[in-house]
Amino acid sequence: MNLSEFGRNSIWAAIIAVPMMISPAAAQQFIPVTTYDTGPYAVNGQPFMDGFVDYLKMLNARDGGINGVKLTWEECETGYKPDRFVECYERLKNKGEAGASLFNPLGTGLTYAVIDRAPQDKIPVISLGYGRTDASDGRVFPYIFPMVTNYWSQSTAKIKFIGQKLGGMDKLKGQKIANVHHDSAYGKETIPVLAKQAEIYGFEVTHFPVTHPGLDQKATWLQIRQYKPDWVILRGWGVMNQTAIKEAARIRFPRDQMIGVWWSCAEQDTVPAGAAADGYICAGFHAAGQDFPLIQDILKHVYDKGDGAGSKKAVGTILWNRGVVNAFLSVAGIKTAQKKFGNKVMSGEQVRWGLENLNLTAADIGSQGATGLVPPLKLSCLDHEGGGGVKFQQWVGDHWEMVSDWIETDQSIVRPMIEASAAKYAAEKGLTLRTGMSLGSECP
Amino acid sequence: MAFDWLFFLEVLIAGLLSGAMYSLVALGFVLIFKASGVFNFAQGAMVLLAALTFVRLVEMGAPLWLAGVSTLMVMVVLAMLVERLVLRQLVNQAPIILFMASIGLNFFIEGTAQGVWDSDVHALDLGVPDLPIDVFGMLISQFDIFAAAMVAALVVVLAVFFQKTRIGRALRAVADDHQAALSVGIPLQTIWVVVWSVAGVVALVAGLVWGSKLGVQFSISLVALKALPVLILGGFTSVPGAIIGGLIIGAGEKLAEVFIGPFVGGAIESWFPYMLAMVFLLFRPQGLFGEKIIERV
Amino acid sequence: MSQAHKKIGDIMLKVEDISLSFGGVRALSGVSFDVREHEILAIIGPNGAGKSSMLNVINGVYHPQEGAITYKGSTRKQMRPHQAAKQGIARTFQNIALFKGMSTLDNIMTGRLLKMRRNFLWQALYWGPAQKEEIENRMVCEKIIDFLEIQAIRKTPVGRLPYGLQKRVELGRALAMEPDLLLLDEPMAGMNVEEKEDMCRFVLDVNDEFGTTIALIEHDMGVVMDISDRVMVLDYGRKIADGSPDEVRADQEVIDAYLGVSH
Amino acid sequence: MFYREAGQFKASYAADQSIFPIAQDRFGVLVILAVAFVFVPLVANEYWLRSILTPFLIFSLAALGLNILTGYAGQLSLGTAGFMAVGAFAAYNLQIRIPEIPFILDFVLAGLIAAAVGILFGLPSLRIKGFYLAVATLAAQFFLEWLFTRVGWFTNYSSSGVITAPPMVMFGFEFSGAQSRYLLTLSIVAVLALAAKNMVRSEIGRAWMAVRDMDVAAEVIGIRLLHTKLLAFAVSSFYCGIAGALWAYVYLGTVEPQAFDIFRSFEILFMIIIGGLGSILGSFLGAAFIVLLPIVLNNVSSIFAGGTLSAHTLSHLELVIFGSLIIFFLIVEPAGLARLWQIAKEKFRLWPFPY
Repeated sequence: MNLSEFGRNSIWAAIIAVPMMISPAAAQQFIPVTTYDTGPYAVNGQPFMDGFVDYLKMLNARDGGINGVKLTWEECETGYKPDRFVECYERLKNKGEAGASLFNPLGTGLTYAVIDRAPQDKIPVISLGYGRTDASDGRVFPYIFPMVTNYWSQSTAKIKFIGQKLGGMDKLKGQKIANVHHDSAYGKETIPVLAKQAEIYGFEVTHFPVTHPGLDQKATWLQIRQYKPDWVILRGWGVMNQTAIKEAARIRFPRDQMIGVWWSCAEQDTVPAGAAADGYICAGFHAAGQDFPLIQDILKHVYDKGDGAGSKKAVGTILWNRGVVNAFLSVAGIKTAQKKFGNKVMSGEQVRWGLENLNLTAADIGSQGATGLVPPLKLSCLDHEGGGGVKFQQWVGDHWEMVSDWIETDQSIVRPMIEASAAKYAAEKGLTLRTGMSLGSECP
Repeated sequence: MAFDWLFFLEVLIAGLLSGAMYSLVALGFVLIFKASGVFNFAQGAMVLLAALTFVRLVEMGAPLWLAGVSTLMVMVVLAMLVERLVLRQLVNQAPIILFMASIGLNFFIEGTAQGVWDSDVHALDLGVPDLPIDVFGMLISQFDIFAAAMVAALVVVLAVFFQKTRIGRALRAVADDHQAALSVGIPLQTIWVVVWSVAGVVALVAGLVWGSKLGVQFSISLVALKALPVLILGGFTSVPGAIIGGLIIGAGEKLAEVFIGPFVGGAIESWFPYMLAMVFLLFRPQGLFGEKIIERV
Repeated sequence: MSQAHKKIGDIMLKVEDISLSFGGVRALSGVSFDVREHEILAIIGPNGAGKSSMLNVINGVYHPQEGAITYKGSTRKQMRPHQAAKQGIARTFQNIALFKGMSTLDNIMTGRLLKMRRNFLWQALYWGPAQKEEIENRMVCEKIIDFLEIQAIRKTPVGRLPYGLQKRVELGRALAMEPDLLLLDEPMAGMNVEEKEDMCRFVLDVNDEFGTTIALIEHDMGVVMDISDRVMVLDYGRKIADGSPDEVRADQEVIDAYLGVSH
Repeated sequence: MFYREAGQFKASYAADQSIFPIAQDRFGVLVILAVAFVFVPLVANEYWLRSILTPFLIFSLAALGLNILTGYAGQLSLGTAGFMAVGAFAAYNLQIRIPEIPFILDFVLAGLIAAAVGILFGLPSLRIKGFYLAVATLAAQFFLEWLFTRVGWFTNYSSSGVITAPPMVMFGFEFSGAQSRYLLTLSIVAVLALAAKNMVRSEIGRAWMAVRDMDVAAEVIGIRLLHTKLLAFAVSSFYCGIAGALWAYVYLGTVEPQAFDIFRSFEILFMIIIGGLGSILGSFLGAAFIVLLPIVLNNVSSIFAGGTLSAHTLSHLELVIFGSLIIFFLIVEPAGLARLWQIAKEKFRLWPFPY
């Protein structure tokens, strides 16, 4: 810190004394936790954040952090609003010894809001199963990581799953699919890939937008009743999901032909729908339940000591588990970085290197007691997604049952679309691509 | 293809039933606006508070009637607090100031309700299955019919209350003229407490109906938005206006979405009610049932 | 007391056969009269006779169903308020219609609105011609403020002023328009004797110094008989008399109307 | 004893009509401007510039726009965010379709387009009044949000409907740092605030207030009601449009139509009520209250209560405190924060000898 820097900080500390004064003690890896406890999506935000924090707590309690570096974090309320998230981002990005390790916005609109900022600040942003799909192209978006599987990949897995149920991809021809989606950046994200797949497989797709928050969807479902689709894809968020499931029951649309995406696939969506949710199928990129050594460790080291972030009831539910998976992958990125840069506190730039070179094998996952919970992943500078698969699960009265194995995504469809879309973005923004990379090579 | 009249009828019925549920929320606004001149932004939060209190008590093992009575007591206490801490302090202020105060109240209730209980989603089962019945090939939801019946019952109870009880008559007098109400011999403060309590009852009914439809969670406070075009169309001061307005808006938006929506990309339900209300207002600027404004100079 | 030194001119405003009704209720039926340049015309009549409605018709607030209005040589079926204002008709209201949120000075300045030519872009700059124009008009308003003796309340929000002063400010606003025809709706209602005397003086001075034609509604017969050149009487929306104060005073129908003889 | 106007005599109407007739006020405003333009960029860190001051200024601008329409001209509007969206999407489309236009001119054009849309939705104001007029602006709000979501052309067929602002370059200089963006926003807001102040103290401002206070009387003194109301809609939407463009370009960099939803409109309405209807200063104070207070509460609570209460409880407690403060300030001074400031000044004028 040079003199003028010191001057600046001390003046501001004197004037406002609020955000500048407290900084975590040394040798701690700082992980910002942005979340939403208020507003219409708090229902989903809370268990996710609890799972995330519980995993970090467990690592500190069980292992004393990662490779001797303690983990520290601070929560910041975004209310699922991009502008509040930006404020949180700016507030937390310089905290800790080496600044924020990475951000997990937990919202597609929120992720979009920091796409410009992250490369400037050199802080990676993980958007786990959400966010901007074409950010999987690491040449254009060096700091954004839509990890495990992005929306487009998910969509290819979903169509494959429908094909499986029909008994072959050729049977898709002539099928009618209704895509009921949240009318937002998140909801609209899959429209192009569905169009592409419809072209390839010869099915028909019609889109039914539902305006936020989606409290009353009668008109939409009456149209669906008239349209008589063979399948309904539900792409909702929050209260829209259970309303849709109930409306489906009202028009007697079979719930087992209704395939939800993984943000329409939590207990929060099925329990309030009651009996209407029986048989409802939806996607996931990780498993539900507590039967994993990793989660047992969290129960043992965190909840049994009365230190759980939320209620014990949530442990093992979909969204809580997703929080754990998110934290697991974040930490995996930091660990990978430590292998190259040494066992100390990593900066955002180093974490990015770690994420780009993340190679999570089945053996690695097994050694951490997460087999079946987290899919194997391998990222590269070119591919920020990692090639995770998708599993489908069905709601049977009071719990989920797996109804498929990991289904591979179809990158032959997705990847060219991603590159085209990323190139268009780069042109609009006047960006130059990172060059000299090919899949699997050492990152620059 | 010939126009499918049966389907049209099905959409119309569905719309009217939705409209009845919008009316339910609008009713709470109208009561409070009539009696205390407040455009109550916090009505949605009151719905949330009532439903959340009820469902949590039930989850704790209270029988339905006990949960209902306890929730009513909470709403009465809220009404007393509002009168004491807000209305009494802001007496004779401009409507927009009272509106703003109700916004403060909104945040206060939202925070308190979710802080005391939680912000998770809770299933609420009133024992009425949400399954369709088949009428000439049209599917009509049992639950919606039940909800519409609740609205009708509530309106009857309110009508009796306003016509037959002394306090009810005083309430009507207040709506016309504050001074005249005083001559009935009931202090204005009491009237405010009563009317906010009655609005609390309406909020509870709305909370139960919407809560069992959507699950009790923060989002049910957003049903207040659905009441907005209803209020504008029906007039802020008219109970019949809230009912008829709700039915028109409900039917109008569903018919528009189903029969016009597909030609322009869908999701026109969001703005169509306002356009509809605006067209009505261009012909009747005081709302359907509002009193005609005569400008005297 | 007629003012011998004053020269009453030609007909300035001619109202012919005006009928006005609100949803079946007849407010005016077949009223015709005229106003001559420089005169003071008083309109009297019992409550509900249609006096205010008549003024509202003249400056376009109400639109009559029948009849014609000829003002400064051009004949119309009805006036529009801003047209009337543009052609020099100003007025005050029975229930004071000041702009409550603004100061006395600003209220009077609004009367200068039609005299200001700069568009809002100049005003946004508040520089050059726009500023010059503001100051010129301010000077006119200051003269009116001096004339009405309300210097001390120049910057007071009018909502806080007592009734009598508000009436005076309202007159000031009308005067700021430099009208040719000034319509005053009960300018002295609710005033004490002293205030009434002041107001009479202002009305006469305006008429005298600027030659402004004035049509006024007043209930105080003493005042009416004192200051007006001519009196018109309305009853139940009909004109029942029109003439010099002395003639009207002697008119049997007028006496009946005021004494409430049944028709 | 320092804030006295005694002895300051105005020798001309020009001096009396100047924007700040009291010398101390003139001095105070100059100091504030100097601090805002020179001192703040020098000492503020990036967090303050980028995520506190810049959005605060943008919100102030939008509040200023709404205050012209609602506070001065008396026309209630719940469509502010819709008009902001028009500005944001217009600026974006102008820039990607006609890249030759310098971006600052894009902002002005975007404001003009928003003004045109404002005029369109202002038309019903001739017939519909008071709370009921909200219907026209609500229709605008929901319709515009829908339009930008549904019609791909507006987002250059972006699959998600999110637009991303191209870089802002002028004379070879790119506005990318926190300081340059803050200064850009500050300059625009300062110029437009001055223009707003000038308008409201001129003939047009008096015409607006006349329409607000009593439209019949306004008509009688020659104000054309529709023309005046529509001008208020236009000017207001112009301000909101520029605020929207700044929001998209300078603050977030990317924006989706849902960023301009009905709750944003409400938020801006809250600002002008709590700040003071019909007050330029109030627009700034209100924006500070509504935007900054939740952030301050969030900051404070995470420091002082972080260990004792769960994060979930804290978030709700913040809402409770925020709501209570709104009610508290309304009870203390219903006419808004600007009025509170005025009262404080009057007290200060007499200080230290109040009698």
